[in-house]
Amino acid sequence: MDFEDTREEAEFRAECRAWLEANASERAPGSEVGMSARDNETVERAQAWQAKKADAGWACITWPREYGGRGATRIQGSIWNQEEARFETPPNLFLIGQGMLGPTLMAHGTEAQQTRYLEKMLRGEEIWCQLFSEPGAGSDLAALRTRAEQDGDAWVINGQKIWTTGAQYSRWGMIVTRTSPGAVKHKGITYFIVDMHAPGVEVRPIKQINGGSSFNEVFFSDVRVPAENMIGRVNEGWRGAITTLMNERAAIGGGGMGGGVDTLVRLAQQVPIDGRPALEDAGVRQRIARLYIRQRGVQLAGLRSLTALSRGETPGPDLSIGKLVGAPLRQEMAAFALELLGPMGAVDDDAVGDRLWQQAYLGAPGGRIAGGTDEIMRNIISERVLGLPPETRVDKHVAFEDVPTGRKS
Amino acid sequence: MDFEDTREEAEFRAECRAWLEANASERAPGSEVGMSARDNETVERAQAWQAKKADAGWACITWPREYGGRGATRIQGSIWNQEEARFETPPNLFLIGQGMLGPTLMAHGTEAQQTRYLEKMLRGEEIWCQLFSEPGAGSDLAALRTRAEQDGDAWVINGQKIWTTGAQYSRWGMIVTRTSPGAVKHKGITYFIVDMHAPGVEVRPIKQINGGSSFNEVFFSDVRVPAENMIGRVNEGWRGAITTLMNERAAIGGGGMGGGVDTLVRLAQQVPIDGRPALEDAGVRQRIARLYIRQRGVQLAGLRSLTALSRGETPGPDLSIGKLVGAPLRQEMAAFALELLGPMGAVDDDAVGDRLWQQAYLGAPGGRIAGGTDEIMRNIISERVLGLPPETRVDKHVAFEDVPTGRKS
Amino acid sequence: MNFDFDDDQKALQRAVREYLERESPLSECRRVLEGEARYSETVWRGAAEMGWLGTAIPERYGGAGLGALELALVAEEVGRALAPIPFASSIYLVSEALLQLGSEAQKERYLPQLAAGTCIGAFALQEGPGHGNGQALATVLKDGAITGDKQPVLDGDVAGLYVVACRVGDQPRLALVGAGEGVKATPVACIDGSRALARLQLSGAQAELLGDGGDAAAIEHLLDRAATLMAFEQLGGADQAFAITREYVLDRYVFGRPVGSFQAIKHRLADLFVDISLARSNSYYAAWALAGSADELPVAAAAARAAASDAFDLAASEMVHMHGGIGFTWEADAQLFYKRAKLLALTLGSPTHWRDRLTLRLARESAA
Amino acid sequence: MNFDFDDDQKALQRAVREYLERESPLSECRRVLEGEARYSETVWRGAAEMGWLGTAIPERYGGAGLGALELALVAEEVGRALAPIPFASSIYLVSEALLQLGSEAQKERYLPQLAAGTCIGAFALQEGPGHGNGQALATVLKDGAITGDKQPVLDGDVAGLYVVACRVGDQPRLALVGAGEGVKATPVACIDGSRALARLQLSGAQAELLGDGGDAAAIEHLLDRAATLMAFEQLGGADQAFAITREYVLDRYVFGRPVGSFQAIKHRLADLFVDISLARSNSYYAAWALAGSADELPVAAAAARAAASDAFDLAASEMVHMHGGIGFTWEADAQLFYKRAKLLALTLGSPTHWRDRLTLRLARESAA
Repeated sequence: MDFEDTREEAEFRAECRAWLEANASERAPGSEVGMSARDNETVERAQAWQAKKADAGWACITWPREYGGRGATRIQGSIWNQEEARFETPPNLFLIGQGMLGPTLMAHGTEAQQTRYLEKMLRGEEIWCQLFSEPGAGSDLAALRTRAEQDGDAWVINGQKIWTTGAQYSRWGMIVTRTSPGAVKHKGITYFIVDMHAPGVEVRPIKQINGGSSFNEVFFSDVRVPAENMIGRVNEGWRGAITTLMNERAAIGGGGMGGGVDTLVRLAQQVPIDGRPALEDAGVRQRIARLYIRQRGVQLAGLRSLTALSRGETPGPDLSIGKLVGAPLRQEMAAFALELLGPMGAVDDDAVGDRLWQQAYLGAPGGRIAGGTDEIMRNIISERVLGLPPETRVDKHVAFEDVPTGRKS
Repeated sequence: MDFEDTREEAEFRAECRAWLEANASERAPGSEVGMSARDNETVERAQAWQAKKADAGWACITWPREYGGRGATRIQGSIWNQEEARFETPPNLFLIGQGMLGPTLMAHGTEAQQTRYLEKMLRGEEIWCQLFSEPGAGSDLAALRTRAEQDGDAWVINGQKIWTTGAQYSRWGMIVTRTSPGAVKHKGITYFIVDMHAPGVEVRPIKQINGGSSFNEVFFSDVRVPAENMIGRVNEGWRGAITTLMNERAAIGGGGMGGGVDTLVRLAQQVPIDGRPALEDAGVRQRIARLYIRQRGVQLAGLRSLTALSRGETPGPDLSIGKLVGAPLRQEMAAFALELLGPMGAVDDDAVGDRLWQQAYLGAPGGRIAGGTDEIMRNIISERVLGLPPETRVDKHVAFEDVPTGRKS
Repeated sequence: MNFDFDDDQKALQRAVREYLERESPLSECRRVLEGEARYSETVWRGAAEMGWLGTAIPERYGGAGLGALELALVAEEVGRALAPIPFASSIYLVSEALLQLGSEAQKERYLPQLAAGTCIGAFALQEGPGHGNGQALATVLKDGAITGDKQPVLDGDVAGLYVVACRVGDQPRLALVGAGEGVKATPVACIDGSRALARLQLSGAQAELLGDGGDAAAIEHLLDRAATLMAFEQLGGADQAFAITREYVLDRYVFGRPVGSFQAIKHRLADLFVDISLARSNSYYAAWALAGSADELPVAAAAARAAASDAFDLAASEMVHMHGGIGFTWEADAQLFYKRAKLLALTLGSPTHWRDRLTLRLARESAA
Repeated sequence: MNFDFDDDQKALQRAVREYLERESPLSECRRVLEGEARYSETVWRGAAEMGWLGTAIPERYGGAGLGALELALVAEEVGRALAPIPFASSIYLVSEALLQLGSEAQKERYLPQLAAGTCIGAFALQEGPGHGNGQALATVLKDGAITGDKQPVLDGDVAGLYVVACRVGDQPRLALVGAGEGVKATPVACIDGSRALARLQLSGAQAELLGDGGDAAAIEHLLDRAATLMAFEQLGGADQAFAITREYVLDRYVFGRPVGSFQAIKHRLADLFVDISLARSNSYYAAWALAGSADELPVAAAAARAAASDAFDLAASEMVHMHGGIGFTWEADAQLFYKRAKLLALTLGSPTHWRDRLTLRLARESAA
């Protein structure tokens, strides 16, 4: 057991850092890498940085060499990410494509698709989005209702997707659609690549609790997709979708809004309770310790997965654990910070403070939903990891169109 | 809204107290009324006290006058209980009979049964036990397998009951049996009065975690019960059983092992943390406050039910709430007390201390199971109070003998 | 023993509820949240006209002359509706402060305006981050002039009358300050944009003591009173968040079943229902103590306020979560509860603060 | 970066596990619980013979000369088996104390006996209720004689060698005391009857300082080391309680379905599994720190110990509960875990105590 770099790892880290030092400047403490862009200028900066990395061989380093990567190990990938995070870089708008959709294309795409799309994806020339969730199909993705109907050599898509990150600046999307409503739920789904600039695609931002808009609704009205854009076969799209979701869980994690426990410790040293620093209150210390144990446990669990991955073992349940622990943890940390601030915790004003914890508190509920709700994560852990029986399913052996949907579905 | 006695209530209270003062001595602080007896002498003392109360008209005061009670209101019943608890009295061994089985006989028994049994039950001359749970039928009571088969004018019982309080000194028991295994689960059950002194009845005490034995297993081998002892009709015993269970929830509650939050406050004033009284630790104060809010909330919810009952309203969900909150609360309070004691919390020795919290900790898990598990209480609240859909039932429409039972049922 | 409100009290509550359902639907709360007003003047005016701003103000000062129990029920309805009005500030805090501590002249001058809603009161206690400590207040009253920087002050920029916690010498006191020279109230953005939050800067403003100014114990008693009423406001909010969530999980289907048929959801809703019930029992008791049993109030108010803060906070956060994706959108109403719950929990001291006081008071009783 | 034990370490762990499965089934724990012995001499002797009492004791003192990582894995297996032996006392505490602080002569004299299991060590820190404070110890060492009343002392009545926390003047020190005149160890009944608890009364008994006696910091360091190893023992217990419970809820049917098919049970087991995993990650890190990165140990040990205490406590209490009625009987094995979990959590300081230290240490690092 050793938490330090091996000699090879240290050398690789030095190599990464040397290139970064030559091409970027160090990040100011406390600032974070964004995941979305509000304007075209930011998109362009992000694309320029991605192209620069690609030219030097530092883009998608864990991708196989045949697709333009350097076939780096997971641990090397992680070292690169750690190092890059130490430098000031534009938002990473490519994660969904490079982390989830690219690997899906490698596994299920045709050679023509791989040739056409992967290099531009790697270089950041084309940004991708994932068109999965619908208003009535979130946790229960297979309940999706967006229709694709064949019309000559093309397919025509009608319906609505939601929670689509980056749709407004994406060139391409990967969309799951229903092509056979008379089949059982999981059997009538087909997976396509869709041109986000095609006629009939309309993107509308969704405003969230915290006032921001990281997500979109995307409406499809008679959008034509050529048959060559199908990923895998008709009505067999669920397999490809699962590949994407597996890669999603690997891509999520880390990051997140708000500070860490170290920031809370500093806050508790500054803010008074009854005239003394809050940290002198034993109850405050209990709460900080509980938060630390979970934060640190998740970080360490991530390192354990990495060790397993680096040996070619299947990753353990650590990714689901990280999501299940991390999302409520961020909400709890933010709530605790607001409480430490006292009535001033209610002030969410640029003119008064950095709004760090206020924005974290308002943004936190999204983290407990997006990418799999807390409940879905517990189902996954209890069923796939612990081997407990699955939920009784009433929707498994009936035609999709006969599944009960209630009033609001 | 008034938490004080009305004039009538105050007068009634004075009347209770006058009789008690003339007939018993005040209870030492901290001691509690027992609910079970270890020896015959205790049983006899308990019976003598019950007879004395009956002679003076203070036994089962909320029972209707026709059965020997005084037709007192629920609030008067509660006032009597509060007052009696202030005096030193033998353990109450009659609660199951008088609180649960008596009311069942009043509702479902024949006149002959009522005449034969109720007066002796009220006077404590005959003690009763409830024979419901079985090794494979606890939360799922209707899964019971103890058989009753007709043989001429009698029924013959074979099987095993468990968790039977007071079986060793009970004269009579009320037992639910399966009389039609080919019927669906709830439809083949018959309810009987059984003579605990009959040949073939064998009582074995169950030793619990804390070393005590408040419960028994009871084995029935060809025990003959005359047909006149049937309560209600053949295969329709589930209705009567439900009446008993409804009364169980009303009879349980209050009491319990270990001290209250006031005892914890005193402990925290005495026991040191880093050389200062534990109560000066803000974390300790947080935990005491959380416990207090729940303890007090349950007490007050009990008073709210009483108000509703006293107006003839159906009692609210407060009884289920009391059980769901109270049982884990006692476990948590005991665990917290042990922690305050520090390593000395692990000492469970008469020679060293009163073992109050140690015994409470070891006894607490039983409270979260007996009379309905935490989970059953949450089901009841979510389904019957909140109107959420019931669990999907796989055992509802098949013959009892075809219900899956797994390896260990 | 009678643990319930009487019929007149319930009729009053019904009337308030019906008024607010009609005049203060959630869209009214949203209107303020969207920045179209600092509070709902229509609802405020209506409340004044119906006479429930002055519920607990004696008739001789223009009020309805009812008691604390009636006011608690009105507070519950204000909470249920998430009414975007300065009710807590003007009524539980400033009117109550005048009633408890004000001189006869002060009562005669201000209470009728407060009951009529023509003057809004705000309570200025806090001075920046952390939890207050009366002894160390930086705001000073001397020779009729008050100077200090109070923030945040709920409803501070819509108020015309302030009760300000300050020091005279080294003693904590309460002062009355009206709008005027040396009084500057600046709006600050609030985590719950449907309520007005402000910074109040006092620079030599004209001020007088509230009555004899009170002392630390009197201020604590005032906060206990306000905490009890605030607990009812929170209880109303919790109840409503729960009711909407229950409806939603019954209507919304997932995997071919109502969301509310999943045991994980059922059990959490059961636990939430229990928490709200326990908060309700504790709050009723505190209301009874507020109405007449002063000895019981310190413990009861702390228990009620801590329990109700947690219950509303949990109800609102479960509401957002159980609404799924839609729950964290601006468009859904869940956000209104999530934000209000947090604002109310942070105002007048966090649940942690009140739990601390609760145990200290239990220990004091146990020693007595 | 390599976050795992190596193959030799895993082989050692497997050997220990196989031995304990064979020689220390739960019936052995129950035998001690039923009062037939104070500890299992067979298991103890076997452990000594296999050499793992001396896992971390250098070869020159009769040990195996392995390190802290290996010892941690042995501890995990002792915990998994609920082995009724004085392993923690004799090894994590007394042997470690000798290794860290003992003089060469003391090491040479005692370590071989401890490694061979012919002498059992016990650590006497506590003096009655509450949480210890080194400064205020009442046990005094003066002129080679020690006097004091230590309780509870785990394994105190089966030990032949004590490391005793005491004062010399007003400084906290550690002393070595052997059985002999003025040393009286009385068994006291323990909440976990499968382990020996005692009161140790010292009245002018012969004693010597352990090395130079250490100081408060040295004692704290020793407790950090023992806490890390204890965390592994708890982790083993938690794992086993979880595994048995999982089997049970799969096998036991209710309402025609396995208990483990109900979502309420599934989700709680998922949460428990997560808690155990987080405790495991924190404990592995602490073991690594114990094996060589002393700077990391204070924070890592506190986090590991608090997390592992809570995980075992919760696993054991869920085990009892999820076994239903049978779970709270004497006959069922769940009680063995419920009792052991509580004993271990209370020994060496509660999780609350360790959480407190954890934050204080984080703050110290943050200031540094």
